[in-house]
Amino acid sequence: MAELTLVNPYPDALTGVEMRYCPGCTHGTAHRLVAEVIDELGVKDRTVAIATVGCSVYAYEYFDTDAVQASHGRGPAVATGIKRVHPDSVVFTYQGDGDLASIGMAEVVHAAARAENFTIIFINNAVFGMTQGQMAPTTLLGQKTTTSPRGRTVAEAGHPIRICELLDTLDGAAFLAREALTTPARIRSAKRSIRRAFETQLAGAGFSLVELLSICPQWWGMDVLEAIDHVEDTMIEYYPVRVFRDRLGEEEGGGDA
Amino acid sequence: MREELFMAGLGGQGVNLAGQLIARAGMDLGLNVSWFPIYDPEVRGGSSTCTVILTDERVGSPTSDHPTSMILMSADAVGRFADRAVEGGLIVINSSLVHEAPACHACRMLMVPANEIAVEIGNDRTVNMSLLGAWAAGTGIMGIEDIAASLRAMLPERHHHHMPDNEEALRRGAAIGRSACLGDD
Amino acid sequence: MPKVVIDAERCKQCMLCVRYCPRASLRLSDATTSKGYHPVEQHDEEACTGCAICALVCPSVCIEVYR
Amino acid sequence: MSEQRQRVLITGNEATAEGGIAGGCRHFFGYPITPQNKIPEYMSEHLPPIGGVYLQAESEVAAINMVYGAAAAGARAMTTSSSPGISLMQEGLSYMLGTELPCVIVNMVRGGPGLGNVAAAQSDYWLATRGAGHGDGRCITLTPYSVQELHEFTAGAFEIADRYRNPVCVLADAILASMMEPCELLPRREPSPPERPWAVGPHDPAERERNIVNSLWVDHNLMEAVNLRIEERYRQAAEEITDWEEFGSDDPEVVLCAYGISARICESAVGQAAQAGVRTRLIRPKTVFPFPRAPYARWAERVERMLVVELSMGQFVEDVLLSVEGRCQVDLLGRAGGSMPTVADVVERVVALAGKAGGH
Repeated sequence: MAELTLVNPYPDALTGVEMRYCPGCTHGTAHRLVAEVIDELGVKDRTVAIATVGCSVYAYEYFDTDAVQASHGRGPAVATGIKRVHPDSVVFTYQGDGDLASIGMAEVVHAAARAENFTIIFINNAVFGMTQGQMAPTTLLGQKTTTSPRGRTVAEAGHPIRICELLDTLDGAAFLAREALTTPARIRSAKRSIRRAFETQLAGAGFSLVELLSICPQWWGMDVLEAIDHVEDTMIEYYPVRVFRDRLGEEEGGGDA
Repeated sequence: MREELFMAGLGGQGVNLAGQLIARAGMDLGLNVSWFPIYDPEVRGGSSTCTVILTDERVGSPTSDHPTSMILMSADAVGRFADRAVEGGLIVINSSLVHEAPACHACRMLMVPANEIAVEIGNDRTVNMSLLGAWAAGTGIMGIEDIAASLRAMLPERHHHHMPDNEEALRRGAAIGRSACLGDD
Repeated sequence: MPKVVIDAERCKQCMLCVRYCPRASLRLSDATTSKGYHPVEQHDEEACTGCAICALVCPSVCIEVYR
Repeated sequence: MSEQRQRVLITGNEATAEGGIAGGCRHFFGYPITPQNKIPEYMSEHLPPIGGVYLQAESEVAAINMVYGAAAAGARAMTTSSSPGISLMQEGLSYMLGTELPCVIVNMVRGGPGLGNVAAAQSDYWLATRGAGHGDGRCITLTPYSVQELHEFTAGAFEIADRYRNPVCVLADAILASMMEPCELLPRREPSPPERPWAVGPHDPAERERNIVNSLWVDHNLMEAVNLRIEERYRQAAEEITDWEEFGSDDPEVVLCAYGISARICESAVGQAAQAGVRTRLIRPKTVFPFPRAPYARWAERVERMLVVELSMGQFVEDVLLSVEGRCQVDLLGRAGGSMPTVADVVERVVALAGKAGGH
């Protein structure tokens, strides 16, 4: 009988510390994908992770890289400072929808406009998780949260923000993609985009962001599998999953690999 | 020795540059100096002011409640500031724009037709220079060659062809300053 | 024969691996973890092809696949 | 033009910017606000040609966080602003205190509260010495009173920030920012900060463990330990860098207390009061956190009255009161909103106080 080999070794770029996320929370999946990409690209020793504020506030405990804890929304500004000091570092911020699309909207937009050469992993689960289920800028119309108890209405709270589409207007953005952490196929696709984003940074091509549609069973009031289906059936309709921009690919003269 | 020079005029008359020239010349003469623009909060709009302190002691306050000398380049400046001068102080006035000397009997007045002089020289940018020349002669703190030297130092190279006009304006102003001082004595 | 090793103590019973296993070889066990979850176990080792989809979808990063 | 100590006539803003460069700053992040715009302008002109980075942030909030990132990455980083912009930076400063990172910020204070005006004020004294956002930390705060000191203090601030791993605030005002004085320029120092074993960035894993720059300590014991460490550094700083200047009579009837631009006015008042027959002495702090308590305590034993002159309605006076501990009477001449007392105003108060003092 042939010797068995481990096909999915635990990522070197994760510390192994048990992640404090709710059952089924796709933060864990996102962390693993990012760590695998860091390993595959061999850049762990020059990577600086920017942890922000939200459920992933402890990201620096999970990623086995240098890390800086940023205040709410300011990850892209902190990343800018680091990158301007160490252009050869590999910097990524890990931000949720409250952090990035609400309080940190200015920082992300301007970082993209400046073509800052770092990567943003943007977790969009359409709700504020850590603060217990309040409405996010990406909360869908009709979605009930603890601060939209009758469901989000345009009259009260306006429209949900599509970050990729918004950033797609900026010339400084070099790679923009929206993926979903739901099915095996989509998770594989998400990893391809994350890798592409880091490759974009390594090529010095400019700003890269991968939006990952994620679940929050706790504050959506669903079990994990219902939440996965909710993304598939409802969320993707408003937030189409695709690569919006791949400047590296354009330069290589081909489409997305 | 402590000279507190206050200058006021219209935007574009070169008030601030003129003040910096005096400060620079003072520095080069080994004095302690300061130059400060717009200290009076009521100074707004098209007017500009600055205060230059020249002293052989500590400068202390860079502002002046009662200047020992003034260069007032517009009617508005005369109306607003002339009465602040210290008793026995010197007021240099641009008589091209100010037709009546202010009623400030305790001061020495130097009336300099700065705009006319500039027209005669054929260079509108020299208005502030004849006033500085008169001030230098009137106070005796520095010579016009000191002011010309600091102008040469502060003026970008590409404007150095204006130097002869400026030096001429300084001389004409100084001539007015000297004659008036002789008259006073 | 491929092998799936589940770190039961880290399993949070989210059921994603159970749902997506193409061979339906996984199920909840009767055991209870220190956090009170019933961890997933492989009940049909014969069916497993070692495709690692279970590990791909596992947010707790607690499944190892040997092949 | 290349001699070591060049003497030039420059504005306070330019002297500050050049001071930053002289102090080894090669990373500047800022956002325009009057009356300090000459600083970012100067940096944008002078930093890139010497391999430095000038970046105009989208806001003061972003600017201080860029400084935070650059400092975490080990650079000597700096930002400058004026009152409303400094308000916006409080959050970032608090994070830098919590992560024990060095940086230099300059506040050219203007009249307030609110949008205020662009005249000189000293009403950010509390913001500077008590502030730095939420939590139990403060900025080490330097108070230059001349263009020369703006230059030297800004340059020196980087050393202090490094030594105590704490943000250092250079607290000045709209007049010092815009006035010109002769300034002997320090040579531009190469950016060679001391070893920063805590900085993030590319590294050889054989040489160090990974670094985490973090201020989240859910365990209150760990959080308190950070505070105690910071507090110990403040105690050290109080011993090592507290600085002030005294000027005037050795046998004063009234002691004048002022810093920054107010001290300039008081310096003139010392002379004019003497002409009016009143002996005065000025105590002028060059650091206000740590605060020079000793000279105030010493003179409080020997005079009946002190007069505090500040461009605010009673902020600086509190530190004087804490220093004299009731041993003498402390009066306040405060002006606000960009207004300033004249030298004559100060002399008038001094003469009146001397009269009272003599009456006892």
